Amino acid sequence: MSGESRFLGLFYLSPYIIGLLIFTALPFVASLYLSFTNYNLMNEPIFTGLANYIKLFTNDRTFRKSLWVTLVYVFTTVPLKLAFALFMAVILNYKLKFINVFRTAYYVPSILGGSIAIAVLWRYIFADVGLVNMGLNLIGFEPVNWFGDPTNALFTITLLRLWQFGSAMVIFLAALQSIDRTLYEAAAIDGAGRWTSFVYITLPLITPVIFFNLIMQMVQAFQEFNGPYIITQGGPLKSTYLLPLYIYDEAFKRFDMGYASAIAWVLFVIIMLLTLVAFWSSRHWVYYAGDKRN
Amino acid sequence: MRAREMRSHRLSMAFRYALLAGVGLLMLYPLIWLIGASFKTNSEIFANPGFWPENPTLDGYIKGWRTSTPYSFGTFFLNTLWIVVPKVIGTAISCTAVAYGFARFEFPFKKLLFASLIATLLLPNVVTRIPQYLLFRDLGWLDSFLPLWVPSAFAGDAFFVFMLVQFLRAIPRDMEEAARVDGATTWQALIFIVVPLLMPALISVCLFQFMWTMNDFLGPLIYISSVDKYPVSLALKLSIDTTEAFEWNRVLAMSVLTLTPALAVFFLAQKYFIDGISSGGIKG
Amino acid sequence: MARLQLRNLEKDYGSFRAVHGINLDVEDGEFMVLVGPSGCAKSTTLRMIAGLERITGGEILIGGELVNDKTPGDRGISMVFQNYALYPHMKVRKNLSFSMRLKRRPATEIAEATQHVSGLLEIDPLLDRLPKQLSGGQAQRVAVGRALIKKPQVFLFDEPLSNLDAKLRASMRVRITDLHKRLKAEGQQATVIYVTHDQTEAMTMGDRICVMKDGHIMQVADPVTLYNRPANTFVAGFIGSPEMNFLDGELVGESSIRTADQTVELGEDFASRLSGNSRRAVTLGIRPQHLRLAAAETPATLKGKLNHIEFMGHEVYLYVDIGPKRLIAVVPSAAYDRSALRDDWVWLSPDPRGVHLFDRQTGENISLAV
Amino acid sequence: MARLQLRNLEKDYGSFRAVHGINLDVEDGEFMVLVGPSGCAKSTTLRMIAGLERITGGEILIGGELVNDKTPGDRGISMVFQNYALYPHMKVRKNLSFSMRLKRRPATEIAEATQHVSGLLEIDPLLDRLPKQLSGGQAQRVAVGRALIKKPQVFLFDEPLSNLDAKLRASMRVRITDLHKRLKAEGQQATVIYVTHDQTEAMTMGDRICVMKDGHIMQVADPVTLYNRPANTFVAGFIGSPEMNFLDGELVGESSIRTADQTVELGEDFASRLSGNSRRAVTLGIRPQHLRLAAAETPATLKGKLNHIEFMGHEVYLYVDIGPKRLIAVVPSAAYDRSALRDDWVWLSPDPRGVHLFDRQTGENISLAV
Amino acid sequence: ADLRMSWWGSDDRHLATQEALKICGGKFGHTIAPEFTGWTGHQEKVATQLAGGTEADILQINWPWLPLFTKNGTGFADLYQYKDIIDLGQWTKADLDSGTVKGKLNGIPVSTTGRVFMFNKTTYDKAGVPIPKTWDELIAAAPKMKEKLGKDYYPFEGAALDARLVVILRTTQKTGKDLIDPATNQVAWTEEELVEGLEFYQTLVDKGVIESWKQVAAAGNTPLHENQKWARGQIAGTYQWDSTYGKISTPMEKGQELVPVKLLTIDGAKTDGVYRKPSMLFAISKNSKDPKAAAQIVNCLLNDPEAAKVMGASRGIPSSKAALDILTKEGKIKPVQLEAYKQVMEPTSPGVSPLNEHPRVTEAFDSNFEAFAYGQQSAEDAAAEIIAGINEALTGI
Ligand SMILES: Nc1ncnc2c1ncn2[C@@H]1O[C@H](COP(=O)(O)OP(=O)(O)OP(=O)(O)O)[C@@H](O)[C@H]1O
Ligand SMILES: Nc1ncnc2c1ncn2[C@@H]1O[C@H](COP(=O)(O)OP(=O)(O)OP(=O)(O)O)[C@@H](O)[C@H]1O
Ligand SMILES: [Mg+2]
Ligand SMILES: [Mg+2]
Repeated sequence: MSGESRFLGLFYLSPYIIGLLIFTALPFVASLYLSFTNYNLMNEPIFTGLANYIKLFTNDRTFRKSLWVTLVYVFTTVPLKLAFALFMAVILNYKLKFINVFRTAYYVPSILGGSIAIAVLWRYIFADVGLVNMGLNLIGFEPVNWFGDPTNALFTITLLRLWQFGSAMVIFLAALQSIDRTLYEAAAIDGAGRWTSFVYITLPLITPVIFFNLIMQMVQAFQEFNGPYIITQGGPLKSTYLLPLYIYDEAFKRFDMGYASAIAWVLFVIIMLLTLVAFWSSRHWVYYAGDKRN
Repeated sequence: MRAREMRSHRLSMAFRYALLAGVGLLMLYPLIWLIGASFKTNSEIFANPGFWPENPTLDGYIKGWRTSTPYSFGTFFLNTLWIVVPKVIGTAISCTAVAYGFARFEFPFKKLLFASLIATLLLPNVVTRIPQYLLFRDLGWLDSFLPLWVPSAFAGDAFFVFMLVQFLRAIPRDMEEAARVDGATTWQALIFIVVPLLMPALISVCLFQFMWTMNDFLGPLIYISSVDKYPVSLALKLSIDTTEAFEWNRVLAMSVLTLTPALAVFFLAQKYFIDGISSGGIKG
Repeated sequence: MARLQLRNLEKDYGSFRAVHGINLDVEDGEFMVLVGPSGCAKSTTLRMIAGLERITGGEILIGGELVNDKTPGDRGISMVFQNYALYPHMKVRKNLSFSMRLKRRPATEIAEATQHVSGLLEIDPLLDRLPKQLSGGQAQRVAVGRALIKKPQVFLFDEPLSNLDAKLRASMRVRITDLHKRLKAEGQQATVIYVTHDQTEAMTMGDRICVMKDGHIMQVADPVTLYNRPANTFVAGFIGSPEMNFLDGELVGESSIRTADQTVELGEDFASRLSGNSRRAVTLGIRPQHLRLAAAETPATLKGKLNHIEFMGHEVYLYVDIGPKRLIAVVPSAAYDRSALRDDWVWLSPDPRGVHLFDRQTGENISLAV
Repeated sequence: MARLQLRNLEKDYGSFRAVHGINLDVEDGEFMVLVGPSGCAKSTTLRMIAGLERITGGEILIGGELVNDKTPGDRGISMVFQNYALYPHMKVRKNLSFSMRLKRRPATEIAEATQHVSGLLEIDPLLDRLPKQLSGGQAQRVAVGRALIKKPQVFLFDEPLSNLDAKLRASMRVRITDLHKRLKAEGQQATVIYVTHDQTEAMTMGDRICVMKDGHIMQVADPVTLYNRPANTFVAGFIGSPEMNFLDGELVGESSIRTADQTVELGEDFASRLSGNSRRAVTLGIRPQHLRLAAAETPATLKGKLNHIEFMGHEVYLYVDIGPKRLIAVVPSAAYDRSALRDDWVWLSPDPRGVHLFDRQTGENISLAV
Repeated sequence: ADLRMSWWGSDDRHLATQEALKICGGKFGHTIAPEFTGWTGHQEKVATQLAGGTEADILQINWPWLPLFTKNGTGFADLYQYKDIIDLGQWTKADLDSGTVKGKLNGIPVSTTGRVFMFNKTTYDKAGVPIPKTWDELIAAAPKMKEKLGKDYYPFEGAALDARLVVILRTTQKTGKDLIDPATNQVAWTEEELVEGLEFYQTLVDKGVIESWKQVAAAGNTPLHENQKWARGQIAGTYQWDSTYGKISTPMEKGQELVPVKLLTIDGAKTDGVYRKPSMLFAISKNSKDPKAAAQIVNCLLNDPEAAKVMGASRGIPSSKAALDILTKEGKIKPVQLEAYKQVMEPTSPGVSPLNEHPRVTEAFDSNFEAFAYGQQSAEDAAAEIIAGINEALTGI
């Protein structure tokens, strides 16, 4: 549109820019600096150059294990959760009686998010003699060692996060609401069934939001802390010792803030790279109706 | 409607409801357990895994409400309110404006600024916590609610900004253009056209911010030290010690109370997802 | 077989009844045009036929089969929407081929069909654009293309040409009728329901025309009948451009009508058409093309004041005030010699064959006998 | 003062140049109609004038003032969008009054203006509906109302009437011109730029008409001139309905033209119009209305085979094949006595006053002298 | 003066402390703003505040925090400087030493805690097994109990921390040395000694005395007080802090009786090996504006009869003689609590270094121990890595 100053956009961004300068930038840069120091919180940080990073890459088995576990976790949880949240959003998008009751019910796990009851409950459900195994038993399956077996424990955390699909679902739901109904009509006439119009109309039109959820779920998965913290504490055998847990332990259990910062910055770079890849790829699959016409 | 259609329609409806209810129960299980347990006596809570209390008691609620502080739980609710309300309002306003700026305008350094926005999402905040604390100490904001909501009022929650940007970019510009021709400034177009069209997303933003702030434990823990300023998230964990016995049923009872506003708000926000204003509402 | 039958079709929007139990039979291969004022429920009717709008009451049969319960995709129809409803995220090419891709036709067949249709509609250069990069008319052509490519049993068109320029509209008109005829010739009977506001389209394209008003059908007939023998004032006024002139009047004697303080004599031929009708309170209807400038006053003329002259290329529109009423007369440019000018008194002579009498209460045409 | 001037206006969409440096002056209070084939950049031009589309090159002046950098709201314009762009979340009433509410007019004034406009457009019963509850035509009327209520200096209309039925369109046409005149009479000069595909609208409404093609202006003139003295084949073909007939031919002698193996003699009057032009390769253009059925062959007739007859109420369209070319002739129903039928040989006599000659290369009209 | 005091705890402690603060404040004309939370997050909070120099004047700190927060003894005010104000005579030298870092008294022990054995008398009675006095009796109890009551009955439990402390106890008893030699700041045990300790743990598992580490994990590492098997008496013994008696006995089903008993023994033990430590300390911030006032309050809270009465046993049985006296006199301590306390205070011990609980040390121990318990490492390898790991950690500290 013409007539606007080139800087009008910056005016709308001003809260962000001010906030960035005052509240965000400094701690951000400070943590980067700290990653080059030895800092135990009680004393002034001591600059140690690349020492932290060298140790990290050459002499830290825990880091390697933790990074691997984190990657496995991210690459299983993100797709599963996205698919599940989208599936539920589509189902809950029907105009049914009491749909709002159902939606609320499905959001409950997310509301319970930080509640102390979660750890207790999750144990009830996935313990060796818990509900899930009782159920499996009923339909004739062997019970699964959900927490005790290092190969399963991580997936149990994944299940917890799947169960808390509410936020992603709500975002999908909001996106589904903004799709023009006539497009479904056109598709119906073109012979599309429910599934095909979902694939060809719904999915492409909510790609901006799928993309958003993808990025956010990825970021959140990379920063997953609460799940393993309250349920497995990283065990058994560090099989759920995700990097954020490691960072936290280094920072607030072992008080090596410098080293924690270094791990965090390595993690930052990894997420950044993946995010860049995602943004780059989005040009090919995300459709923005509201962007400039050319 | 024909009888056959009626019947198959009813069948598919019944199936849908059954499915929804079945899965819904799975989702609700913890809440039901929680509510049940909050009426149990302490010794029963872990001995009896069922929902139904053997000797239902209101003890948890009565004693839990009193708390081990000079204040009742009501005070903590009010404190939470004083954090949540400004934070949600501030977030909604600032994030909408910033998202609008990103989605609808071209300006110098746009890419860089957007990258900075995303970048702030990516760094685990464990390692920025101390520097941030020192910052607020120097601002003299410790032991006040300011550190808890002021950054949000400056669009500090990149998550929401990014989310609104994505939604905005999916909304066609026609209506805004019409408004501009009608004499609206960009600001007015934002308020009168964009905001209503963005409502479902905006409601989600408010909802999330509300829930997350209600649940936020670490922020208040670090920044609030006076007991009379504690929000519920802190108050809930006030009596949980590793070695000392504590009254589970009080904790659970208060947890139930804490969840109620979130549930109510979510339930009420429903209609914005149902009657969401569709961006292409005109048919021929 | 693609005969289309509507039986007591009804549609309510909440408490507002949009369609009042209409009945309509469209023969296999027939080209039916739906016309009527804005809001008269043309689109609603079309949408019900397509299966996009739930039917409040009545039945729809396609090829003799009840389709009330069928999905739009199963009805063997295709539709062009009034607002195009192009898939905004697909390039034009994909928009066109969507229905074929759904049916998993071979790629070559799809490419061929796309090529064919885009050539037909002159949109080949646009195949790789997104809908938002199209002009209004281009978008509409893509929408038409999307319907054509399906080769359905029944075509539904909702004002498909309204955004096209006259030239393109004319050629599209011919192409659509051609296509229709070609399909017919190939034995692939395609029934068409075509909503339009354009008189020319209605008159030239339709085998029959269905005139609607407020959710009721006013008359269904072939174009010539509709034009020459409108069933009521509504149809008479709606069909023909400029609109038919209406004058309230009274039948005096066999063939004389008194209106606006003048009496005009229409002759015996006219009287015979009335066949025994002796009602007095009538509405007189004369098409503008049936009024001529007379050189002088006769019993068969109406006197009026020339208010306004519009030059229309080959024709001239004369606006003449007869008492409080304004009539329009359309005369060939050649016949208008510019002798009469604004504010002059002129005499108009109606062609008796083009004069209609309507019951003033019911609006029914009472001059249709013979 | 609301004179509108476009100076070398250009617009690129990426590498595609949509507008090629056009120049146009619209006088204060003038009613300018923009016509041209679909995709010729009418909407783009309008959007640039409105300030919705950034200008790639050139200048726009409104009231003598450069507005390149002004916001749409500051240009004193109002616009009716081709796709309506109604605010989907506001009832019709709010849609109409939005601009006034922005200006904080008193409530009574707003109510009055809304009442007035909705009465004018016959949308009073719809005031409390949401846009999605409107029919296509109703939505379009609301869009028009939204523009009218602003009483701006410059009106921009992008095909405002294309979805209306003939009757409503006719009355809207009159209303818009009336409004324009009334404003003019009240000293409130309103300049109008009006995009349309409808010939009738273009011819009856415009003080002048601007014909565009592929982002170029082909001719700007008043309707009569445009019709009678088209500057080139494009304008000649675009204006007038049905389209002018074109035949490739050669000038033989003073006033004879050889085409399709026949020679037709056009008389001295015609020869004088050519004034010294002696180029041989020409395109002959004759409007369908300027062709008559002749009773017998003369030097001034063309022989052809009657292929197709269309009855159009008051007129009859005859499609006649002359060699490989098909011509259309429009004759009054009265003049067509049904003696000639399909596949008969007929003779057409062109009216020399209605015959144009165009340079076959450039398309320029070479018969405009005098 | 206006002071702040921070602590963690449960409801009882909160109420008692607030009240005591009012009393002490009143006595000296100070106002003390209480800042208390539950255990969760308290360490982060204190750490953050320490980093920012904004900690409360009086802090309740955890004993293992000493090497973290005050490595050189300069992290908190040196309380010896206020010995005029605080009556240090109420503590034993050993108590004061445990709060001293590099010659500076960084915190005064509030109470002492230690690990004791507690058995579910009801279950043992039902199984017809006497409550064990030696490790051998404990091991012998397993088959009998299983035979009598069922396969899922265990006379004892231990995984993670509990298992580590069992291994440490057993090895200490055998060697007479604590895990860490305070003189050299290195692991005091030889590899063979540790191997034996690890293998002893494995014996307990193999003999069905305790559930295996994996089994415990499979149940979700449920803490005892939330563990149904515990509540029902299927797990009939544990080795816990004496102070948790109330917490773990509460959820037990009606009629079950939990008794604290003497440390289990072995033949040829060099020491009882009790794991005893100050449960928490009171410290004064080095940034306090009025450390004297803070000292007055600390003294009052710990030694003043009136305050002590109010505080009761909300922080365990007080280390201050004066306080202990008044509580005993007033009968404010429950007999079982006293009994457990006796089990902590009476036995001998080589003295426990706070480094035992240094997070890097526990990390080195636990991760290898776990690998061993999961059968992924031999006892020898595990022992070698534990020792190497701890030594490395200790040199870094
Ligand atoms: N969703 C709706 N809710 C209420 N009324 C509606 C709804 N949709 C359409 N209508 C009304 O039903 C009537 C018929 O609408 P319809 O769209 O069929 O008209 P139409 O004949 O296609 O008109 P047009 O020529 O203007 O497109 C109109 O009065 C319209 O306002
Ligand atoms: N965003 C865009 N990107 C690329 N090309 C565009 C874009 N918008 C419009 N065009 C092209 O610019 C040309 C002019 O478009 P415009 O919409 O101005 O045409 P128009 O004259 O209004 O046509 P119509 O009568 O069909 O509405 C068309 O060829 C169109 O395809
Ligand atoms: Mg319609
Ligand atoms: Mg256009």
